[in-house]
Amino acid sequence: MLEHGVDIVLAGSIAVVAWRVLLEPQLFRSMVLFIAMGLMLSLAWVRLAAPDIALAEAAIGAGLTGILLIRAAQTEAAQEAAAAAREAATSGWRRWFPGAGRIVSAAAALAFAAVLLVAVIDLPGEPIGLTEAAATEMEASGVEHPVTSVLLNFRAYDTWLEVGVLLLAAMGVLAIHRTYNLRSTRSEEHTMLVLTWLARIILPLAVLIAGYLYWSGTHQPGGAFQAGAILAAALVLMQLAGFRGVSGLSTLWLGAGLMLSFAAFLAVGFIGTFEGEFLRYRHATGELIILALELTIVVSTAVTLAALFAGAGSQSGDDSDAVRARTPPESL
Amino acid sequence: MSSPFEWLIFLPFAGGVITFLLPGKSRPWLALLLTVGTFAAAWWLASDVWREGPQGYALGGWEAPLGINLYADGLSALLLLTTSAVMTLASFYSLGYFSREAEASSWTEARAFVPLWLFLLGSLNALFVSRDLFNLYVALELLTIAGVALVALAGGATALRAGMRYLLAAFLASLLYLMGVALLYGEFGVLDLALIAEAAEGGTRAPVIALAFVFLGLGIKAALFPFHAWLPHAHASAPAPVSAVLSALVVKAAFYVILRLWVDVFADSVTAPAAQAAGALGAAGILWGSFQALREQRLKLVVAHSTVAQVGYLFLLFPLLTGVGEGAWRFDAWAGGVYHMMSHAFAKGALFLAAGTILYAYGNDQISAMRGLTRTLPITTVSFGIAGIALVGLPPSGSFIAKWMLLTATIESAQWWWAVVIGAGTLLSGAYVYRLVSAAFTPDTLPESIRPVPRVMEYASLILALTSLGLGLRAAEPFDLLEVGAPFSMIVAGVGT
Amino acid sequence: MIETGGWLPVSILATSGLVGIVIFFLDEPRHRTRNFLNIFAALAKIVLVAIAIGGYVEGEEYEARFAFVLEFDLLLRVDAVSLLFAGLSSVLWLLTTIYAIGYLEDSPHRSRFFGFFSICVTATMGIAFAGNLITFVLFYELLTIATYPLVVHRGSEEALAAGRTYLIYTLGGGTALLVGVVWLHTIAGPIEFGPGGVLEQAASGNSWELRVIFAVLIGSLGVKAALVPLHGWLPVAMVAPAPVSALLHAVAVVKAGAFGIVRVVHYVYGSDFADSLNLLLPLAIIASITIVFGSLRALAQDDIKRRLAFSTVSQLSYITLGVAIVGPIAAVGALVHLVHQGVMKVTLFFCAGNLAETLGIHNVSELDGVARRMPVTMTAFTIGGLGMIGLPPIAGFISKWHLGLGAMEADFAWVIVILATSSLLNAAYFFPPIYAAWFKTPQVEYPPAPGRLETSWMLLVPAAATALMSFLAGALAGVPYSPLDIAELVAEVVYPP
Amino acid sequence: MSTFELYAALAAVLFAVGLYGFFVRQELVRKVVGLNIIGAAVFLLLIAIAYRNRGDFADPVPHAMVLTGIVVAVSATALALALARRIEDETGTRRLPEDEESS
Repeated sequence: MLEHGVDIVLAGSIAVVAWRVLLEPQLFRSMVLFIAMGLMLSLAWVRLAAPDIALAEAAIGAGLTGILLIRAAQTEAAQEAAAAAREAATSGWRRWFPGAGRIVSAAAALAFAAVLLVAVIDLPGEPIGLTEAAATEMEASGVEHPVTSVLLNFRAYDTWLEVGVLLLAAMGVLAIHRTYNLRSTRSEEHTMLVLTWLARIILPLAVLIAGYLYWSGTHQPGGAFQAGAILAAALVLMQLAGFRGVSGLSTLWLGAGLMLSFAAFLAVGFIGTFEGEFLRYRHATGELIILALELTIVVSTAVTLAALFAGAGSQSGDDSDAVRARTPPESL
Repeated sequence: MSSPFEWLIFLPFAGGVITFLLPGKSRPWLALLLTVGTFAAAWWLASDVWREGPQGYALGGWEAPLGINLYADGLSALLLLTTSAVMTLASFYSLGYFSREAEASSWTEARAFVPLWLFLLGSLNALFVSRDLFNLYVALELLTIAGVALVALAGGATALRAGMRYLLAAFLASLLYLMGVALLYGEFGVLDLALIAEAAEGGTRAPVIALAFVFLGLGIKAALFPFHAWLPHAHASAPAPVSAVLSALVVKAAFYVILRLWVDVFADSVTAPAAQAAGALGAAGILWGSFQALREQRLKLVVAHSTVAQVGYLFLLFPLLTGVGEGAWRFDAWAGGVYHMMSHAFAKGALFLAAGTILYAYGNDQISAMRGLTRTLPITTVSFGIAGIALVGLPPSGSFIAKWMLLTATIESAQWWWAVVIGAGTLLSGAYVYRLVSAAFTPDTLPESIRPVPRVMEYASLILALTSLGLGLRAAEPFDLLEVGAPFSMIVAGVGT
Repeated sequence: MIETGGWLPVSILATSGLVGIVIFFLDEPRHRTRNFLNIFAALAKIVLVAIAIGGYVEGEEYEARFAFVLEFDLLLRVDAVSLLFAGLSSVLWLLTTIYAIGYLEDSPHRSRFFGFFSICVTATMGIAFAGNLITFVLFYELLTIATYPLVVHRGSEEALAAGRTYLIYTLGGGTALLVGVVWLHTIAGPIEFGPGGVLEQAASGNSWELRVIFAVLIGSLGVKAALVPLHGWLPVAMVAPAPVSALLHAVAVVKAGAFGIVRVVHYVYGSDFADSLNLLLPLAIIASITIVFGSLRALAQDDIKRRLAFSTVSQLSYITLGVAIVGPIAAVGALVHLVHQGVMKVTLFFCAGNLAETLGIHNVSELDGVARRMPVTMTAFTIGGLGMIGLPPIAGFISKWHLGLGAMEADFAWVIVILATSSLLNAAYFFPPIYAAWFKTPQVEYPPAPGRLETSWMLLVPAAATALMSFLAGALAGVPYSPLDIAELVAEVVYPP
Repeated sequence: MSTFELYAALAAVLFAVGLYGFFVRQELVRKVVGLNIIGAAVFLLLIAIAYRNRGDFADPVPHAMVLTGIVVAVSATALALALARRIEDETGTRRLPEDEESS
């Protein structure tokens, strides 16, 4: 029963923190709370026998997303007041019914929650899923960790497309900034000595941890995305400490880093078609191929996430004004 | 690589990788080549479907439920053909549209455009052949991110804001969809559509609620009224070929998933009131979109609002499919709805490309600035006119046949109110198309300077428009193809269990 | 597919259709090529129609059938009534083309004009040879679309307004027609035209539904046939150039409506069956009201073309009236008037155009003494006008005579009153201009003729030719292959003795 | 109440919180945070379902789905923030004007 109590406390705190994230008037603090929520969720994942997710959440969900948000929040503070003033003077029906928007939104959100609760209660309580199927086939997948076998063999196609999403986001960020590399992104001016020092220590450590996570992914919790995220965090830290990081990469190298994993899946898929189906790799070569693919995922994820971080916080590219002048004028 | 499925996925994605990494002016030509190749692959798949019935493919050799399976019936084949045809012509168009920008070391739209473009094609292909709930989610997500990036490519505050709205709406929609998928997995324990179709019988509340989440998410992505607010500016402020493809294909992709789930998988779970509700939202979309199109002053916004209206027609399909009380589903409604999707894809593609040409030449796209168009850009005017005909649903366009089928279904299932909606929609679309055409016929206070338009742009939109017309002249084969795999059972011999 | 004999209707359509498309892409200054193509195609069409008439009388069958969609075919078939209409249109197309070449000399956009003109004629031929309802609808709508650019050809505010009115009416009518046709199909399946009607066997059970459908069909066809109160677009559309008026009033548009009514009553419902549903008397009454109303309005117009336009409203309903009266003689009257009205009205519009183009005369009040300056034109005008009144031996007399006889035969004595009233009114609005032109003294000095002829030969010859035809069609009505002869052939088929 | 039900219920609550935040907050960054909370809710439900299905190990398929979902979410978040950043560069604010919505 005590075990259950832990869960109740954890769930309650997560709900409360989530609510605080919303309520917190100051954006920066709200983001810190968001990270805290992510870490608590990691605990929940552990409680729910999902250590892989816990690692991923800590590294990506709470870690990198949090850093992204905090960085976005830094520049917000000054504008907050002005924007709030504008919001107060909203136009249209909102002026006549100042609280209406909130009430309607709250009602909608509660309705959704109620409906979801009904659905959840209605769900069968007994196991219905693919646990058995995965257990039976795992041997043929080439790895001994079920999540990895799903991610990189049974449903490798999804993972490939997921890598594609990450890649597209990076391409999108580059397109938004009208640049092909991140060299023009703003370098950090207020670097603290302690940060530089920290970066020097953390980078090798991160490489070590990432390497361990990567290697262990075939037979125990851990894996390529988590490893990549750890590396990315280190790269971001370097960036914050004033090192060039991914911003130092040339167009070609950055592109190669972003594309590596996606292209590797493509190549493996292509080779697979000679044996049978796209992305077919079974038994004998399975583990080797999975390890190779995971290595590319580590590299690409690290580069991409770091690039996304640099892009999301950066000023636009140098030549953006010149480009804008050449685009057709708009009439709005 | 002995299966068309492989080529459909491989070609565009490989092209995306190559064009992103390699420098050089050949990039747009490579994109064109690959879209043509994709069309060939789609043709291959369609002919397989035509001859042998629905096709299946187990990725990595893993059968469902553990693996991800692909599936193509007549519906998928037709949409794949439409997709690659529209994208091929839009690629032609983009050769001219982006040609002015010197390919130097500085950033150019053209260079960023091509890889994103091919990724978009790949994700559309992936989506239309998917038979897996979660794989559909990933494909939809690829599609969204590529779409947003392409919208933002245009630069400028309007496009960026439009891209932002698009992203926020689509992000929320994806999460709603995923929530539905989670509930469905909780209920059925599988992700493969065919297996879910076997298991689904209606009954408990959880699948119904799950479906509500799924359809809500997809409805947002398909710009179903009242979730359409993100669409007009996103589609109007993107670069022309992007606008064309977003309106012609990307919105349809979300609708396709709804259709697939509604008809193929959960036919027993969806109820008549739900169908009527979907139809009502569609009808509201038709009216609202048309009225907005009548009010807008900018050409591309008119065309974009018209997409909201035309999407509405698609949702009329659901009440018509089964009729009020009867259980048997109606092929005419089904075929009419799908044919409308196709015809509209070509027509709307043509319209957006033509609008892009006008914007390119005149420097703005105010309707009032379109005067004298018949003289300055005669071919574009013709494409405009033909695409307009298809949009209104006049013969001999494909939309006419679609409307014919939908009307037949309306009357035979005794749901006259939908006939009223279709009629009103026709007249309203006639009205906003008229606005544009009459502006083009107004003579000749020409602007001082008109930027010369590459011929390839004009002809690309013309061919698209003519295709929408050609669909109206011969519908027998597409309809035969549509019958393959319908009425619906997604279970293919040899694939799935 | 196409039988050996099926090529004939297809090539009759193709002569104008292909030429139309080619003309679109001709550069504006290539007048000779364009004129040659136009006239060559028109001559070819006349020859082909003549072959068809000859063959049909000999008992040949010409039928082209294409699979269209599902159980529907596109069907082109030669029968007696289609030959009547096609013969009229092809001959008038030639003359109108010659006239238009003269009339539009030195005006811009001639490629566009003649392109759409040819498409219009193609659509008209399609309407004539349509062998089933869906084919009919297809070409009927195509006609609407192709006429619009001609109506707004001048691009003036007035022309655009007229175009808008035209579209509102015809698109509304087209939508209603579509609904009616689809509805009918849901009851009776695909409907091929058959003399004497096909519905009695196919769908006699649902008499109320059939009545409503009849009302919808006649109401929508009545837009183009200018039945009161749906005639509003016709007088407005007279702002178009004279050749377009000729096209609207004589060659194509209004005829398409009237022809459609003939098809629906005689070839779909069958007049006996329609009568048994009590549908014909209301139709006769509406036609009668239109006849009188049109004439009354015509009286009040000073603008010549407006007067002619209201005259068309009135005269067209003779056709409808003849259709609504059961019996072979009235049918002959209706069908022969389809031709006669066309020939006479086109004469009048040619003359009005000549007056406007040569002397700038637009109003009846300016006609004083104009016959001295333009004797040939006014002779033609006089023949046309007298024919409209119904004076023997001009064509109009033949029509009215048969209508009167038919009414007597069917015990519709009140129709005689209508005919008499109408003839008086016709006289009242045609005599004053004729009188003024011949017998009054000119108010102003007319500019002298440019050459030996009173105006360009291209304007004069068509007017003279059609006037002559109006005369001959009446005087030689008994000759084989005359319009009367063919109309009697039709009546024999429709009312088998 | 089983552990599965507890966390599934928490998912419902988080979903509502995130949705409310998405609706009422006008700053783009906060809207994105709202979406991320909704995402967490979805992931929670999936993991809870995986937990319900556990045999020798928890159901790996939802785990893989959540991993994918997390990566997708961070991608979309980064793209949104980059867009927000550029919108700020162009217009000086990180909010979207309301009047465009209706048109």
